[in-house]
Amino acid sequence: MFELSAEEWTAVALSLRVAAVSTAVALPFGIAIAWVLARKEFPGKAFLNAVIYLPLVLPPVVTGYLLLLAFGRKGFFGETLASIGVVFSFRWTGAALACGVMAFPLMVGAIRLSIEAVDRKFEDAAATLGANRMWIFLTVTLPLTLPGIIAGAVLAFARALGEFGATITFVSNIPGETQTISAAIYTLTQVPGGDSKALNLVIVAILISLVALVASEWFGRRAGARVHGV
Amino acid sequence: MFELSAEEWTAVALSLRVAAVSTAVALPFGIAIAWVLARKEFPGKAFLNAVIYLPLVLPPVVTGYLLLLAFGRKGFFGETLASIGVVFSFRWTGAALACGVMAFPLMVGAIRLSIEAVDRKFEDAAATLGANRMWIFLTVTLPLTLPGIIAGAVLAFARALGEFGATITFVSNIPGETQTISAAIYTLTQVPGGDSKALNLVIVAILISLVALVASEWFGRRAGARVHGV
Amino acid sequence: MLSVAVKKKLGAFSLDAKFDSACGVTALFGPSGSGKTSIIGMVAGLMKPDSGHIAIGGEVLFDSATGIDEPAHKRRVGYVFQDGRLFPHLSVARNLDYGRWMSGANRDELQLKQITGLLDIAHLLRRRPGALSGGERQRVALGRALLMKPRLLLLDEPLASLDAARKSEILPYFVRLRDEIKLPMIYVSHDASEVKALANRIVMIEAGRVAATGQVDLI
Amino acid sequence: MLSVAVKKKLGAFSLDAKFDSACGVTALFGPSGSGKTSIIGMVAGLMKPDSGHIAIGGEVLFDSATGIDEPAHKRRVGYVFQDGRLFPHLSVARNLDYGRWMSGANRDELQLKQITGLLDIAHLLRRRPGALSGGERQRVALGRALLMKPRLLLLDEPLASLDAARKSEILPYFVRLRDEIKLPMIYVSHDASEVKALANRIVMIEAGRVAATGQVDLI
Amino acid sequence: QSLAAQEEITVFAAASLKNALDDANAAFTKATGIKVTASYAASSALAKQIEQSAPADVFISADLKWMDYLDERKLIKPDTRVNLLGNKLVVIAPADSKLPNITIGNGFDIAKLAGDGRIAVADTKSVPAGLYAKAALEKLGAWKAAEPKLAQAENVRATLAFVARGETPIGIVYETDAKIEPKVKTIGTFPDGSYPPVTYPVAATAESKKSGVAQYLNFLRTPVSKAVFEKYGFSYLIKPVS
Ligand SMILES: Nc1ncnc2c1ncn2[C@@H]1O[C@H](COP(=O)(O)OP(=O)(O)OP(=O)(O)O)[C@@H](O)[C@H]1O
Ligand SMILES: Nc1ncnc2c1ncn2[C@@H]1O[C@H](COP(=O)(O)OP(=O)(O)OP(=O)(O)O)[C@@H](O)[C@H]1O
Ligand SMILES: [Mg+2]
Ligand SMILES: [Mg+2]
Repeated sequence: MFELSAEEWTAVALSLRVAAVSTAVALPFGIAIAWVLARKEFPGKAFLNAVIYLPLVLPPVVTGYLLLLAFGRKGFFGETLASIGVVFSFRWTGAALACGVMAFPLMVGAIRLSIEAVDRKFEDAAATLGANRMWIFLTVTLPLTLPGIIAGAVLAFARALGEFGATITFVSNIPGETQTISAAIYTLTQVPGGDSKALNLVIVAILISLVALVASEWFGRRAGARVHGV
Repeated sequence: MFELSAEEWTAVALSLRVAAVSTAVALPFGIAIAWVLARKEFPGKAFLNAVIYLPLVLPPVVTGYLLLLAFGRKGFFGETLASIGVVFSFRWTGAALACGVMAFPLMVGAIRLSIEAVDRKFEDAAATLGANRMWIFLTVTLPLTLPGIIAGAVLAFARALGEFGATITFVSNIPGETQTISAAIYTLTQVPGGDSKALNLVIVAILISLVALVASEWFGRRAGARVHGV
Repeated sequence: MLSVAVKKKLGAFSLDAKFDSACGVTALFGPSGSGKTSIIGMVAGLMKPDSGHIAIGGEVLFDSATGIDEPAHKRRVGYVFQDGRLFPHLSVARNLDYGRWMSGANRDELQLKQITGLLDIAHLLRRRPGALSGGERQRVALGRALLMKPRLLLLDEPLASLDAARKSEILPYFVRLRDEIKLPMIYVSHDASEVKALANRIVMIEAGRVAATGQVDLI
Repeated sequence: MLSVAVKKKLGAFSLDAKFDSACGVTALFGPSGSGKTSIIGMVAGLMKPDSGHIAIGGEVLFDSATGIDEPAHKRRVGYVFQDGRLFPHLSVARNLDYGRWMSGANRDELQLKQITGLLDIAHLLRRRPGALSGGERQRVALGRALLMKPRLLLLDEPLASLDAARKSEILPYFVRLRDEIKLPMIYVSHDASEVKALANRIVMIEAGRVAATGQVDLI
Repeated sequence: QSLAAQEEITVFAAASLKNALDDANAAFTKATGIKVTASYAASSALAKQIEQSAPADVFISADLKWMDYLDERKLIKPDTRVNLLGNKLVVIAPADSKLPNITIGNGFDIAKLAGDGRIAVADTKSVPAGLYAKAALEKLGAWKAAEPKLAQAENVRATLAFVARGETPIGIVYETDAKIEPKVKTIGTFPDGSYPPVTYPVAATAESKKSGVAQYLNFLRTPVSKAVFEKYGFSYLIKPVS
């Protein structure tokens, strides 16, 4: 029979919040970077690209440690941000940051793909109709990129649910603050006989992702149809 | 100064092999699944989708454990496959399997996006010119999907380089057999004073991904141009 | 002998057209939005009628009653689309050769020379379609359809964006196809003079219905 | 007063055209592939000449010597593309309204009624462009350009795929625009009769060069 | 010997043993010519892999329970099992910390010591170091106050990192890790008996048939290995036999 402890429920709730927030916050940056990578040529583009892919290439633990170095209390960014009241260490915000960073390459990859698929001739048409670059982007490029944005968001959301290596290394595993589903599951798998309990949480994680996927399919289909003009 | 032990070089070589093989082997499946998801409606589509996303949603350790249960020597598939001479457990092939599974959702996501961007009217034109469904796919859909295939392959390759949670849980961390760069890095971070050595490996990983990215950029640009007819 | 009888609902638009004609060129003539492209699409097998019957020279391509529905790639009808539809990833040469490639027949250099000459596209062979001019694109599309050696040719405003000079070169070629090879065609055009020059039979389409059928003098 | 002098290399094709005309309708007349669309593209600001000078009514839009290059969105030229280019993600209504939206002006219901009536597209307003017929697409594109209240209208074969009846409704409207609002236009067409009916001045383009300029009697 | 020379044995060992065991293995290979391959990972993963008949000859766990887990399932040779190594729990602070050295005893108020900061500690549910720390704090009656202030990490190294980076004012780790990290200092040691002795048990796996294994296990009990392990700060729990 299926049952979750209070602590596990908090982990579930936290995971949802972390995944949602990290995806939402990362999205604008993801779109901006994807646009730059898709449309601009500049020295150091390969480097920027590599930096974005880093969290994918390195073991999560390392990413987490690097985040600790950069955004920890004593970290370079950490200190500056703390001075303006933005604190990550041992806060759920830190978990969101970690998830966002880990998911970023997936998001950018998908969105970039869609931007590159956009036919420039529509942007030209918009220009002749008096739209400046910013409006062209908002009224033409962005809507035509929607399928990629949705796909990128789903990938990021799912990744955020599964992320734990970087999170636990960066902001530990504090129940109610930074302990996500994945961290909870991991912990359970580390004790003999914890597997059955872990299974419950695994099921919850699957259900959440199922909902997210069904929703994205629905939006994705509509966005795709619009792109093809029907 | 920069130096790697013989064992670390083996890890690097192994990682390259594992990443390359897992990506190459996963690609055809990825394309097939992406096509089905992009073009077909059928009961249980949401379910298939969820299964594919699972490795993204679950902590790698869990995926690795499930692989161990399924493809281990005593695992259901493991035994059947072993009987036809395909052995995964504690072989580099197992590492490749783990990486492939972990990277699969990224690959499918990217390719599906490109397939959905293909304008069906070209496929119609091909049909009137005598191409059956298979030829349409090979001569029209596939080439027009190339940008997504390239992007998907890069994401998968990078992910394979960084994968370790599932791998180490599934096929352990045996030098020369299953110890990839990431596993080696992880191990080094687990002991006092290992960090500097770990850094060397991190640099190697970054260099490898840099090469992969530059190559993909090049191919990607050409593929993208073709899609737009120039 | 070509016979078409199709019913189809497209959103608010409903198509219900029935006509047949002895071989030769059948012109579909009618205002914009009357259903010409839709009809052609059904003959090509790209659009499935809700019900109806389509046959060329005795062979049934579609019949809702008996459930026959020959797939598009088996119909061997050459289709010149109103919007070109050249394969963007293939060179002009490969576009032209595509039908031949799919049929597995071997190259007919002679015909290729002749057609590329007629359409004046020989100098474009190595180009990709992307940067072709409107008329160039249309001429390549025309060449692609002619080179597949179709048994029926569907022409949807094939000369719309060509200059008079070129029209006057290409039209006679259509006439030759009609008379010498006896290649049946369905020809959509808004240009009365073209239609007069080419059509044996004229089918007037209006709002999805056949308003009238008859000889050239109909217009 | 419109003056154009542009040089541009496009692959193997080289364009070098110079002409100017008092206000009214300037027709670009010439064979397919001669460079008409390219010229228009440069006037619209979508293609940058390698060198040259473009000005309307005294205002310089482009001048390589002084480095002036007014961006396309500031030129307020209405462009009817040879290939429609309706925004696929927007309804026909939003397509028509796009120029007005960008200019921030407020709706001119009257003009909208008039234009949609003239082009007979009122019944399409709620549709998306995807499934429009060729001619419908072209008419909506035309409406979109007219509704942006341009100071110069670039028409690239705007009536190519329209039936005679519609042409005969729309042409007079162009004449009115020319004579009443004094809206200058550059008009590309292969149809001599259209050009005769509309153009004050004719510019013959051949292989990227201006072969001749003159009055209507030129053709 | 010559036969053994071809032989190669595989050791599955807890990740925290890596550098000590690498040295010991090197010494063993030098002495006997038998090559040793070591796979380092979390004890839990290794145990589950052995359960799935991984090609391991020797298992060295970071705690007793995963060894027991295999024992119960008859996956190790009970007669070969020994509790080889031990370790001490210490309280650490950043090297530049103002905190005074302390003597830990009953009523030890670690929560107060942490001030408004947190207490870095390995996961108290799953990681051995964390389990021991929890036991100790409970014994000393400090657990209730400490629990809400804990920052639990995936492993001891991550715990150490929290303190070294000044994320937390104090942390609880093994002496072995505290010794080598220059960015932290030990400010107190938990008294023996305040927690069950930290033990790294060793055993040959049930499926292992290699003759070299016996040699290897014996070697681990020699003064040579004792020296190696003590060099890295482990306490050696058995009397070496030469
Ligand atoms: N999917 C659809 N939904 C709604 N209406 C549609 C759909 N497809 C086509 N139509 C309508 O059907 C009518 C016929 O379209 P069709 O393309 O056959 O016209 P046509 O005769 O080729 O016109 P033209 O000469 O302009 O090309 C048009 O009014 C079009 O808007
Ligand atoms: N990027 C390019 N590379 C090479 N050639 C090009 C490029 N762009 C245009 N051209 C060539 O320039 C010529 C002029 O093109 P343009 O579209 O201006 O012709 P046009 O006068 O509009 O012809 P049409 O009446 O067929 O539309 C064409 O031959 C075209 O192939
Ligand atoms: Mg049509
Ligand atoms: Mg043109």
